[in-house]
Amino acid sequence: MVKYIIKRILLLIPILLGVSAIIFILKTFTPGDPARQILGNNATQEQIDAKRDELGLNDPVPLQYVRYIGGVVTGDFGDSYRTGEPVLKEILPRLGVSGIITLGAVFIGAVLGVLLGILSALKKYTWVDSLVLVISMFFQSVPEFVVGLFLILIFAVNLHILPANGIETPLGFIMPMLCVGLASIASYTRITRSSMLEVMGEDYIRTARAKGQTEGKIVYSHALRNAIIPVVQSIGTGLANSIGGGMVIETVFAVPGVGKYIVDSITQRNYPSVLGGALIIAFVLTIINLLVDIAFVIIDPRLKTTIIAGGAKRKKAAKPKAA
Amino acid sequence: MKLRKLAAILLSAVMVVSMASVASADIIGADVDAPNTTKTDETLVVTLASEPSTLWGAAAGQVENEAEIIIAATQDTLVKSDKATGEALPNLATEWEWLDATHCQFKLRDDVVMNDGAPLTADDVVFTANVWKEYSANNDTGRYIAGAEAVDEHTVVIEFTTECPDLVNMMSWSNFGIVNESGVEAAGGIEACAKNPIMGCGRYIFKEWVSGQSVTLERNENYWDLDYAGYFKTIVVKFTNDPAAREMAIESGDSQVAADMPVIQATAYQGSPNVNVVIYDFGQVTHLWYNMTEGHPTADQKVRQAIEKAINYEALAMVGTGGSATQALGYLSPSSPYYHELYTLEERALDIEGAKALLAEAGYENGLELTILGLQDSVPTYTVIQENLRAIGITLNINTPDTASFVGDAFGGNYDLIVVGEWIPNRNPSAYVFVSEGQIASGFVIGGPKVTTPELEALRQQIITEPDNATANGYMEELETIMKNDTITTNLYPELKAAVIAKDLKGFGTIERGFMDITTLYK
Amino acid sequence: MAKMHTPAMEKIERRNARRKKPVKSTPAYESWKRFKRNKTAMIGLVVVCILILVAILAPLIAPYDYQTQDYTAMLQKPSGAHLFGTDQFGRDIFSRCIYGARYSLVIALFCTIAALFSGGLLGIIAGYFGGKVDTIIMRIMDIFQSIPMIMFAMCIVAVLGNGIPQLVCAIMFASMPTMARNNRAAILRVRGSDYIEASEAIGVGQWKMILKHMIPNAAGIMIIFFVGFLAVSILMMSSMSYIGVGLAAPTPEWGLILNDGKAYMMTAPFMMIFPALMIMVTCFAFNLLGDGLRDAFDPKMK
Amino acid sequence: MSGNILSIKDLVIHYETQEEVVEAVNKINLDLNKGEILGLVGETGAGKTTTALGIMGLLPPKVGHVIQGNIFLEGEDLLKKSQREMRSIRGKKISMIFQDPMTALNPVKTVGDQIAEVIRLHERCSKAEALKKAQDMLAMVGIVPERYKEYPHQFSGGMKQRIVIAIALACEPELLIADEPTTALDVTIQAQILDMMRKLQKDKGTSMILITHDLGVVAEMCDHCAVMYGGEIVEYGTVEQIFDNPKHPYTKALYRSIPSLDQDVERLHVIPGMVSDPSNLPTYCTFYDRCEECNEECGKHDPWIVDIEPGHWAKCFRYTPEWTGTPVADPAETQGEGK
Repeated sequence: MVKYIIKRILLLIPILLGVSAIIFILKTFTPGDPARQILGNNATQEQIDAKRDELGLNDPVPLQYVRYIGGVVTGDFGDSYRTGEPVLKEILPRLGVSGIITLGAVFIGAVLGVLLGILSALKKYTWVDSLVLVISMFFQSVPEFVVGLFLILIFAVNLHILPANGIETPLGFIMPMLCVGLASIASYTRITRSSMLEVMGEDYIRTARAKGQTEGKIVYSHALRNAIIPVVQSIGTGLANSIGGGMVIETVFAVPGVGKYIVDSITQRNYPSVLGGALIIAFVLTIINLLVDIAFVIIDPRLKTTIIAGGAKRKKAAKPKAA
Repeated sequence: MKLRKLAAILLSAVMVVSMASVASADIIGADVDAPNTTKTDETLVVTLASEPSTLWGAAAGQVENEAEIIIAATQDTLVKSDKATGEALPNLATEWEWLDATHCQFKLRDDVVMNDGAPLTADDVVFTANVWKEYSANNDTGRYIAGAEAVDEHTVVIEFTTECPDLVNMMSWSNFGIVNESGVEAAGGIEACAKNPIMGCGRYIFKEWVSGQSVTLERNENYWDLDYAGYFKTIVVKFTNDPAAREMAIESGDSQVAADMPVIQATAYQGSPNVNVVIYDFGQVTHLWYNMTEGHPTADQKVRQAIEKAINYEALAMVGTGGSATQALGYLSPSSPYYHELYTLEERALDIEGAKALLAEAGYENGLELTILGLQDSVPTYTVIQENLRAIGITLNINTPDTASFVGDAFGGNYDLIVVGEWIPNRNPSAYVFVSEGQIASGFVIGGPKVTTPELEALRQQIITEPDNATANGYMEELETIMKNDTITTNLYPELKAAVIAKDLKGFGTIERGFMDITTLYK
Repeated sequence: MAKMHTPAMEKIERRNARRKKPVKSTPAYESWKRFKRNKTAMIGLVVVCILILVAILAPLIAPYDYQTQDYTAMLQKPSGAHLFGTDQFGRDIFSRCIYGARYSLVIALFCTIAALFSGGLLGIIAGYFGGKVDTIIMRIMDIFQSIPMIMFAMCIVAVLGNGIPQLVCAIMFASMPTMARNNRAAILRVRGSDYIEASEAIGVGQWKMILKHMIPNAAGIMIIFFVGFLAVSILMMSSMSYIGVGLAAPTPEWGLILNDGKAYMMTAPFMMIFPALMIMVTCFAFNLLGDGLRDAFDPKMK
Repeated sequence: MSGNILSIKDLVIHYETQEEVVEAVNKINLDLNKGEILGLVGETGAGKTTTALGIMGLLPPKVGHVIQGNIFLEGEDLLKKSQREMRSIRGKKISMIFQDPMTALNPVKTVGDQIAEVIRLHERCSKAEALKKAQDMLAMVGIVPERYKEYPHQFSGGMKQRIVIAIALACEPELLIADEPTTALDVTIQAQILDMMRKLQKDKGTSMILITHDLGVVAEMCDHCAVMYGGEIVEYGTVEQIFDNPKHPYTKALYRSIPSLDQDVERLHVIPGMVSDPSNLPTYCTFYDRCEECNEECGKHDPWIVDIEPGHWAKCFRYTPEWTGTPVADPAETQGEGK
């Protein structure tokens, strides 16, 4: 198992190199001079040139890239042009905020999605099925910020039960989670529905029925455990997409998340923060994908024996079988 | 049919909720209520548009709106400025006099105590002046400061780089807040003050800045001006980019003030019963500038005149100010002491045929393509101009990049048209910056014609250095008339600022450049 | 002719009597029959056809031109003259939404085609060749996935300015990882089947294999992603206008109209509700259509 | 009724879908004595599995309908029972083994859990006891008990079938229905499984219905044998009667198509024509089109059951007294020139 994890972690290195390389390339094409952004609009040309030298912006791009990667390896992501704080110190709390919202949203989306998926699979081609489809599709068909603004309108402005924006009180997390979660219900429902339909047709379900097992237990203990595997995969991608992509929601609800931090940094041409943010997201993504694969292995024993046990298990199984 | 019926019900429910809150509310201008007298333990929450990178602009050579609003509450300036006449009023300095063309002597109050307990002395002013000179050399804060020296405990002479009687008024700007050396050391030195500006002797003391979330200020109990009473014990400044979200925070009671709202959007919120909308003029007019460097069609005066004839000024003012003001007939705002009415309504009447004829004369019979540069919030006004020019055959491309590219393009003159306002509260050295030879040469002028004439430059110098206001006023009228005759710029409409405040809040005041004063609000 | 007559049999006999042409059963017809039975999918199909018609006939349907501003009729509520009311420039929102159909659908189509060819193609190649090629392509996709979509959009808009090609390009880069992953899964599902091994056995060339055998069979699943992505790209466009990297001002694209309306949400909600409604109906229709196609085409769904 | 555990009276089962109605089982009558093994033989599509599913009450919902008839298990009619009662019978009184062992077990649950599940369903006992009993069942079917913690994919096809049998026999049911248990296995494993099933059957005295299309298996295992064709039982009798003295033309044709080792024949004998379409069955004798010994009578109406000898009957006019009979050609020579 450890060997497998190490292999996956090593895979992280090419990804991080790739991400930083691409951003460096994009950086050279984007107009707007970071030095001017730091010094403000009325800095003189000499000051700007001095600043560019100080930041090493005039060096050839490959040299800057190598110096940056050298820093990253030692954990020094450089300082943000805008505030001078170390980039890590600014990103980590924001990563926490984005993480909480993403986890909450995926939880809402997955739980509701799976339940609705099972319901519509069991009641295939009935009005329940199409009603579930319509409801789950509704939130996926409306732009995120429209849902966000209407949620604020309803819960904060008219009902005064949730704060309109900001996360001083933990209540502030509820609406962003709801917004992102509701949008993802449709995909989880659809995936659960089709994989449930597939699993319910399998032979071992018929064997379970032949045992006299109740329909409810068959659905939850037999069918769901098999049907959940593709759902876990899409949960992984769901987590991955919303960690970095929460820009719109974080703007509407004024939440200091990673997505907004990176986009603000792009507007301010604050490249160390942009690079730091993207690398952190890449790192988190790889960890999420790894966790999803591990979850696979725990849920699906067929993988466990091939991946984790590797040598050990195979030796034992080869023992001569009883007649 | 079930599906469609379901969608229809859901949406009508939502519409009913938002329509219910439509009712009219009148416009309240700024600085109209009586000053506050009671002190309470309440907290005021103000939401601004974006988070500044530093809170002490003077030491970072930056001039960020949000930072100025906050620092104005925590630091006090030598003089205050009378909003109506633009005259300097005593504040930390009781009186002042010009010793010669560039030296001005200030007499300080002796009863002022800084936040760290030390009394205010002339040395503090000298220390602060040196900070301005050294750290803000390239913006208006430090550019005109040559030095300062203490004559005695409470008298200081400040030396300026240029001769300009109105420079004293400039001392009222929030960037000129006075601090003391011991206070700065206590805060951790000049660099650390950007994040922790506890020094100064303002009406409120800086408490804490949680990055990405809020800045907290607390009332300065031993503030020297006894007839000022801060109603709120604590002020929390939060940052929310989306104006709609800022406004809703007030309706839901999470915050009391949504500052710098786009005017168009603020007028829309007038309909809501549980908020008040404050829309006010701060003495700035929005101008349409033509890039007159050669290679741009707008270098030809006929093209500029054609554009001037095609614009529907009333409609533009309606859209630009959300219907709160009409078109501007002069370079400055009517509220300014140096206001001159240059245009008559007939001159500004819509003349499509005339415009087309001028274009034909200029050799653009079959149309012309121009680009107009601006930020995201100027899109509505640009759409009106675009439509007006379409009527005479000019296709106007609207280019609204993000801030960094905008600044690059604006400095580099990468545009044919640009709409920029100029704030001239008094005859300070950076008046009429767009036609100032020095500024254009420095290349750091956002917009403007990018060329000027020696005649305009000479007039500018006379305006700045002329001690007598009346004569200077004549020179200003002369300069503005030249700009009108050569169609160097077209005045559009008075730029307004707007804020949305809670229903029960009064005392909405402003500091320089129309930024709000968060210390004068009360219930 | 049956051993015993039951009511169910009579029902079927009556139906067969009414059926005029003989019952043919090609796989496509089979899927169409299953698709027809799915009511929601039919609704989706009908709405999509209406939208396409509206987009084509926009100049005829729209009462006003989408650009002309009428300063006497600013911010008017929905009325007889202006079905959806007017925006802050006095332009008729109903006409803008009608013209908007043209922009939104066309751009969505271009984005999807671009995404299909970029991400989709990579996915197919990764799926078919497997092994090292697969891991390399998938790792590149991971890299693209961790760079937020908005960053692509901003860089491209910053370099090339606001315009349709830039928007399509941005959405293409942003959607490449998901598109690749979906298509790879579709190919892998087809890859394992016997007829592929059979055709490999008789020595069919690799490219011919992909074009002739794999894509037609995986076409069913790819159509589902194609239609699904149409909805996603429309939503992406409106998010990008929200951030300010969407299209330039006068274009009547729904996302842009929606954003202009956001400012007037409290007092003139109709400015925001109708474009949001148009986006919702379109995405709804595409999603329902996609879902109906999935049930119809997915072999396992018999 | 005394000795027999199961008796089916005039059972008719149809599969009703949008497009067609399939008459899977048409009026079959069967009796099974306690402790005996009944072989159910017939080509695919003869209705064998449908009958079994009918007994178990596992017909696909909304599609499979029992039109008429009743199934008496120890005197009680299963068709009248509620879902809850049927659940208590399934796995306890009757249990079933399916054809393909590769997919019959849940891949994500351990083998021990899947056996213990049926025990805990029908007998009040704790999880530990159930697992203990599951290990005994594994030993009984010849698998090392310690492997109860492993997963189905770690067993071979034959081993999996043993586990399925363990599950079926865990609660010592009275009746075991085996639907082609060994078809998916290769011959050597098939013999092992059949021996084990017979040994278990003898020890426990469970009566069994063995569904197969392999006459060799029937000869080896069964006491009685029923030949099914087109949803009907065309011949029933003891294995000796059916093998020594087959009467119904279809049964005779079946024997002829068994390749015999001592005769070298260029072409194997094949029953001409195709199995009739179950959604369009004739009103007359279903085998009429392929029968070589029929006359016009057979083409007019459906034959009834004729007793040939005690305990042995066939559904064919040939053995009715009125049979005017066409010349009885020796089936061996008339090679394929049928009606």
